Amino acid sequence: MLDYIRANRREVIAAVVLLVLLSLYLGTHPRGASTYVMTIWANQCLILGFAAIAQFFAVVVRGIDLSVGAVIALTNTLASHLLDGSAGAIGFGVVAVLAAGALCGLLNGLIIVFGRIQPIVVTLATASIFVGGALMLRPTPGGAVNYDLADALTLDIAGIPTALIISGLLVFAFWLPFRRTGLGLGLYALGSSEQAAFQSGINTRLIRIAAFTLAGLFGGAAGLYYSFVTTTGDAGIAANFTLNSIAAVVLGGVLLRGGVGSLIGALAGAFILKTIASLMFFSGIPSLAQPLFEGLILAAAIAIGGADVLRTRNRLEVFGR
Amino acid sequence: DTYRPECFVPAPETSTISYDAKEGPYKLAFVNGFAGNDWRIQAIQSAKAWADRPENAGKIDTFSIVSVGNDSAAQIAAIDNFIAAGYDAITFIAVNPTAFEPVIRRAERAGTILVPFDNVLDTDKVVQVNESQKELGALKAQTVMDILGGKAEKILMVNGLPGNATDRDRRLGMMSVLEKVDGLEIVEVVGNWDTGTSQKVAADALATHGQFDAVVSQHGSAGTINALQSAGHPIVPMGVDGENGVRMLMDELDIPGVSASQAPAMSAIALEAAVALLEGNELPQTIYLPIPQVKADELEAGVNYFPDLPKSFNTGTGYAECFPPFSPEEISGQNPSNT
Amino acid sequence: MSRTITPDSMMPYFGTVVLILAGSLYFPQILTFDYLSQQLQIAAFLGLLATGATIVILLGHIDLSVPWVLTGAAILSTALVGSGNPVLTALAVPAALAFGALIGVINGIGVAILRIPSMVWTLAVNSILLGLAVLNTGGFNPKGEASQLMVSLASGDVLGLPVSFLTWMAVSLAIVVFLTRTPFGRYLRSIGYNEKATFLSGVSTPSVVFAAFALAGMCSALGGVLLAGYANQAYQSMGDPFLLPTIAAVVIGGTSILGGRGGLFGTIGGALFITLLTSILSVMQIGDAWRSIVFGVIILAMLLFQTMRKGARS
Amino acid sequence: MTDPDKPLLRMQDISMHFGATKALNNVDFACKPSEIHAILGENGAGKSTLMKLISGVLQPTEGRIILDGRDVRLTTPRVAQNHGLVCMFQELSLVPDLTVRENLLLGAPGSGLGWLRSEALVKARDVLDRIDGGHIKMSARVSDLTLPSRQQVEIAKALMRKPRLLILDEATSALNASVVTKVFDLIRAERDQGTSVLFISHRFHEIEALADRISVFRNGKRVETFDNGDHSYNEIINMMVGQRIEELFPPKPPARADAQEVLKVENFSWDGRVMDISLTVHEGEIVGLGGLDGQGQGAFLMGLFGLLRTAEGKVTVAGKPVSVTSPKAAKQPDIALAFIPEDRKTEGLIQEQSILENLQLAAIGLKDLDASNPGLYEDTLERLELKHGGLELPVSSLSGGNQQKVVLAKWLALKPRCLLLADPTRGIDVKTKTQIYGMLRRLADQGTAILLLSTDYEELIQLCDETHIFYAGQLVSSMSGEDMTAQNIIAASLNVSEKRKVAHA
Ligand SMILES: Nc1ncnc2c1ncn2[C@@H]1O[C@H](COP(=O)(O)OP(=O)(O)OP(=O)(O)O)[C@@H](O)[C@H]1O
Ligand SMILES: Nc1ncnc2c1ncn2[C@@H]1O[C@H](COP(=O)(O)OP(=O)(O)OP(=O)(O)O)[C@@H](O)[C@H]1O
Ligand SMILES: [Mg+2]
Ligand SMILES: [Mg+2]
Repeated sequence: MLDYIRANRREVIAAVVLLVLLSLYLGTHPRGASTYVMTIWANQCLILGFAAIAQFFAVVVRGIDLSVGAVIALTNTLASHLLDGSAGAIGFGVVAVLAAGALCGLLNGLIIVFGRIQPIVVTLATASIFVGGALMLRPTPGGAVNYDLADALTLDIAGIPTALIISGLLVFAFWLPFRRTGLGLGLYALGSSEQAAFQSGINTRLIRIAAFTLAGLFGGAAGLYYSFVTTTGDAGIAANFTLNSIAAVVLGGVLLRGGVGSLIGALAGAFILKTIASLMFFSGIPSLAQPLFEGLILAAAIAIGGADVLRTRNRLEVFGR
Repeated sequence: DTYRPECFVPAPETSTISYDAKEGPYKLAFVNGFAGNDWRIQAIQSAKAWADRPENAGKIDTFSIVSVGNDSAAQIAAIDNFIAAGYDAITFIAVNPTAFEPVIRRAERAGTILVPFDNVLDTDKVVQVNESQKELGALKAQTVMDILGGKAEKILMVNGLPGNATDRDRRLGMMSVLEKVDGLEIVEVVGNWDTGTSQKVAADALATHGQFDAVVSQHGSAGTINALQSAGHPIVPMGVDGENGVRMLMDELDIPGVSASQAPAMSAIALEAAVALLEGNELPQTIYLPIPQVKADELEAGVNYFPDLPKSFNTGTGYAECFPPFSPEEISGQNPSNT
Repeated sequence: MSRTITPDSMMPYFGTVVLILAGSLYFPQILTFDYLSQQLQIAAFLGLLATGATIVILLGHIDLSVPWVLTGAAILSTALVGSGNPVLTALAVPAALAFGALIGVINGIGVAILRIPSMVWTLAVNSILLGLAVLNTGGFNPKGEASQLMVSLASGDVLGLPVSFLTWMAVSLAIVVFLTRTPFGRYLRSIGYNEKATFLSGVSTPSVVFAAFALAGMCSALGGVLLAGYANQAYQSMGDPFLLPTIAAVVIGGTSILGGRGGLFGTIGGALFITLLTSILSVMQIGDAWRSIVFGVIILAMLLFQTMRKGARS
Repeated sequence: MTDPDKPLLRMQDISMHFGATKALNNVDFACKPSEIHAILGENGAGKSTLMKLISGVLQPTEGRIILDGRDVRLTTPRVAQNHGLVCMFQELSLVPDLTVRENLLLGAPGSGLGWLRSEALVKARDVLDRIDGGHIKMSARVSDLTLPSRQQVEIAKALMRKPRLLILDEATSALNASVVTKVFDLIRAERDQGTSVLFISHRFHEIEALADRISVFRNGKRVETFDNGDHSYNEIINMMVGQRIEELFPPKPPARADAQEVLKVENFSWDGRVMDISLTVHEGEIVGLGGLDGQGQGAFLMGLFGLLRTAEGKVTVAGKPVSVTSPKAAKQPDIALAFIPEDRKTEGLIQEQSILENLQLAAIGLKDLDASNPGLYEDTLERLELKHGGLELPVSSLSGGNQQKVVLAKWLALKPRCLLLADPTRGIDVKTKTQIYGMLRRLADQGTAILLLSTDYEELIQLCDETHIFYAGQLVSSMSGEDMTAQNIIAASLNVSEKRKVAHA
């Protein structure tokens, strides 16, 4: 147990911070820990959660994806065209939206690998392209999403918020098995040491492309879930998500230098970030002081992860690799 | 007849809405979107100023304000939270006009009254407070065309933030007037509702298109005027927004035209409407507030603009038809009872 | 200095020339002195920010607090001028620069001492600054305006050349000298490549990081002062539109986002290119969607061209 | 298939050029089945490059690679591994953030992007156990392992892939003698089962003990291939360096009675990992620090250089007590310490920068020193005969030995009073070693205090005037003169020394 905590220290810190913040939130909420309150909370957490997972896949291979928000905007606007009508049409729509996200990621990956350009720079440029696409699909916000489907995915099942069930599925049905595949391992290897991965016989190009495709796919999932929560399409949502997704993965213990962290951490980081924002609702902090407090709590939460450094005895250790 | 129609002016062909009266005092909330721009800050301040006025303070049990950023999912969550916490009415500036159907249903079930304003919703199920954006656009365009005697060759139009419904409507309002002018060339640039950006794009337009007969602009018009000045452009009629700095420039430079704005004090009217509804009054579903406008020759320091206040201050401190406009001191929260 | 003029850093200059020529096919006015000097004036704002960003990127970091350092400096300087007190008015610009330096040092502390990735620490600092600005405006509403100095810095001209451009060039030159003639410049690049080895060579790397972020903060603050002078006022979120173009200008100028390689010469070209591209897309009145797409595609094309050129050579 | 005369692998007319550098020039090379074939050569002779060609990391500029009589194109390590060509690289191919198990599974045969198959782990575990790696846990993170443990894992990883041709490129450089013996047994066993082995080492006695045949490389060419035993040590050295090397180690001068104390350390402790170390270096002395890897001797050197927080103890340089809190403080003229870190590639040098920039990095910013004056470095570089294509080229264009010369020159420019060296000759060829030894001796004669950490006991015996052996953070034994024998050093390293037992009794 202690070994486990030590090995996954970052995730454990993230989980503790999340629990503290969540109990603060529920403690200040007049309604307390009810299904309704938990559902509201979980829904918006999960959107950022998907975005953070998208960012995680880019970061774990030592990249950064500045197009996460743009992919969300693009897929959200696409969803607002495709998620209404017959069951068949909606089913196709869901697949098409996810595929569109994956395609954006694939494009990023191909340019990064074959253009040999830094991911952060590539995605800075493609973000602009994707936002353009989103604006084309939805010059102004609008469109509709089937309410029944939206309700099914954003309310609760037997008192448990659907968003939490989805989060659980992501962890247990997707992530834990995925981590035991060659691809899952390859992502970490690539991010931790590209040379070692290459010399071990890993197809580093393929893995990097796959990582960015996964990033796109989860960006698409974020866009899709955003569509369910808001039942509409909006091209203007890109900017926030990108930076928040980066903050979220860092809060969740994912190292920006690659190779360390997990999808669980990314999810936890996203939940932390959204819980910080939710804290403001019933905190009683004067409205004009709220943004400052949000900023301060964010800085503090980030600094907790960094506090480790002050304990290192060897000055060289802080440099990492 | 609806309640206080001089203030809560019905939009053309709108329906009416009323709810069962509730006993006060009420729990009210204002859910803002982004906080980091002057207009929004002033809207928050206006809402607080309204709540601090003695005639309103007595009706209020709790008044909460939160800002959630440009994320409609977060805004939905905030509204849901206040519904869950048993608030009586929630006003908000919608981040996205079409995202609130499910929330409206949940509010209805919980008996919470929603009053969106400024960025309103594409719905007829709740009372919403706004100025007619199309009218606002049309007013500016019409005024300058009137000054020009209905004839013009080239006009500069500085638009707002792309992808935004308010921007769309204001532009459509302007176009509805300008399209009818024969042979008019309309040069459109995107100013993002931002003084610096407006100034840049206007400067570029001036450098490449030469002279214009008139200018119509959305928020950020001071930049447009600066650009005209530094390009040595002659004074032409302008339809501009209502920031303090714009009115100062207009008066100083004798620019003919009109300054018409979306007033941040609208946040107070929304609260007023929410309370009216809670008290059982009937209101129009869509309320079009009278557009606060000042023609160039009516500009007067200390009355409709304030040389002692920042240029980014929004002169729309209230709607005289509804209640006495706030004094700048009230808005800046200089009074001690300030939460 | 000669080392900073690499083929990569020449790219944006070629791009700029191509843009001007291609643009002039649609608008002959683009070739006029007025239009071009106006672009120089406007490019100075982005250019100053990009100058600061270059320093930080050479160091191997990134500064996402640019928008609200800019806004904060603008609010601070205009508030001081707005006080009407001549002493405070005279202090407006130095105070804004000091503010930028202070925030830079705070950025540096998070990055160099707490070892928090600059990408998130500066982001957090940015939101704290936003919070302060919101709180501050709510508090007392200073009457703000730009001083004569600020206005002439932003909008004046000398012999037909915009003062803002000359200021930008002067700042760039000063920093280039600083980077090439003092150990600081060498330390900066060395840290960008390999911080550990630099530290082991007996360099106080934290002080270099502080100084770099402080310099960058001062550049952002100066950008804010100029922008406030240009618009003759400060307003909230005046910096937000600058964040991503700033980074784009630096990388188009051939500076490696990983640190170490690159220089200010390329950044100047990058800022000119981005400014001109934005301007031409704007005056061509292309729809918003296409404007965004074309912008992305052109930047991508420039970057691909740079790597292809290298690929072809080796 | 196993016709002993038909080579398993043949390289024909192989050339490999990196820009202007001709790492390999028209090399013909063959490796027979079931043989242990040692490759010898100076630093930069092209050994690693050849191995990288065989293992698919690099593709030759020219030439053919023939496996089992058929031409093959080894485009990636994956392809090479599928052919049974497995390499244990000089720069380890372990991923630091993954666990041992995950590293072993990474790219293991049979597991693509899909489900990982862990059957082969049994073999890896067995190999680890057989080479004294029993203590290495499958769940340990590689970055937490010591360098020797990592090399053990690397060996297991290579053998787990059932190689037909196994390449060991300085694979045992960090292992101690007893483990090396076991590794050799294992390699012989593999050979006996039909595996061919290519073996690169700079430790001559290892080659003597293991190799069946030997190929010597020089300047990108194969000089000769012969059976082990056909040539004497001296002949082989001459083949390698193309000239005669008379003496590897410079003669030790007699101890001077009046020698001043240059560096004195008293009761140095840190974090429970270095305990109560006291030692003195006199003028003209080279003092060695020995012991198994990671016994605190490395940390001790770092501590002297101001790299350890909370270090305690008293340090006196040239009679003045000093307090060193950072490398910057350490290099100031009033203290004048210099530290040559163990990992020259990432700690000693900035690979992307030019040789000249690297040379200047420590000197710039120091008062009374003009870093841009080439005279500061010239002397050292000439003495060490730095081989380079121009000082403005990136330092990464140099081979390891030449990189080490740059690190030395960079610090010697500061005229340090005291030189701390962490295993400066690891992986360095004979000739370069000679030059470095000569250099160190000269510096000592000129009054520089030299503390030399080494894993090579030859070095301690032949070069040092006094040697201190570390065990578990403590200084367990100090010896000088006649006492310094291989037996004594090894015994002290394992903390079974006679002296110590006596002391305890
Ligand atoms: N990727 C590369 N780029 C440029 N030059 C290289 C590269 N790899 C090797 N070289 C050069 O090729 C030559 C041969 O290097 P190689 O690594 O094969 O030497 P080596 O015999 O393994 O030396 P050592 O004994 O130090 O391991 C050296 O001069 C080296 O500088
Ligand atoms: N992929 C590469 N890119 C650039 N340079 C390389 C590359 N691979 C090797 N080199 C350089 O080639 C040179 C020789 O390589 P090699 O790894 O054999 O060095 P070495 O002499 O064996 O080092 P050491 O003595 O530390 O073992 C080194 O300077 C190395 O940095
Ligand atoms: Mg080698
Ligand atoms: Mg070597």
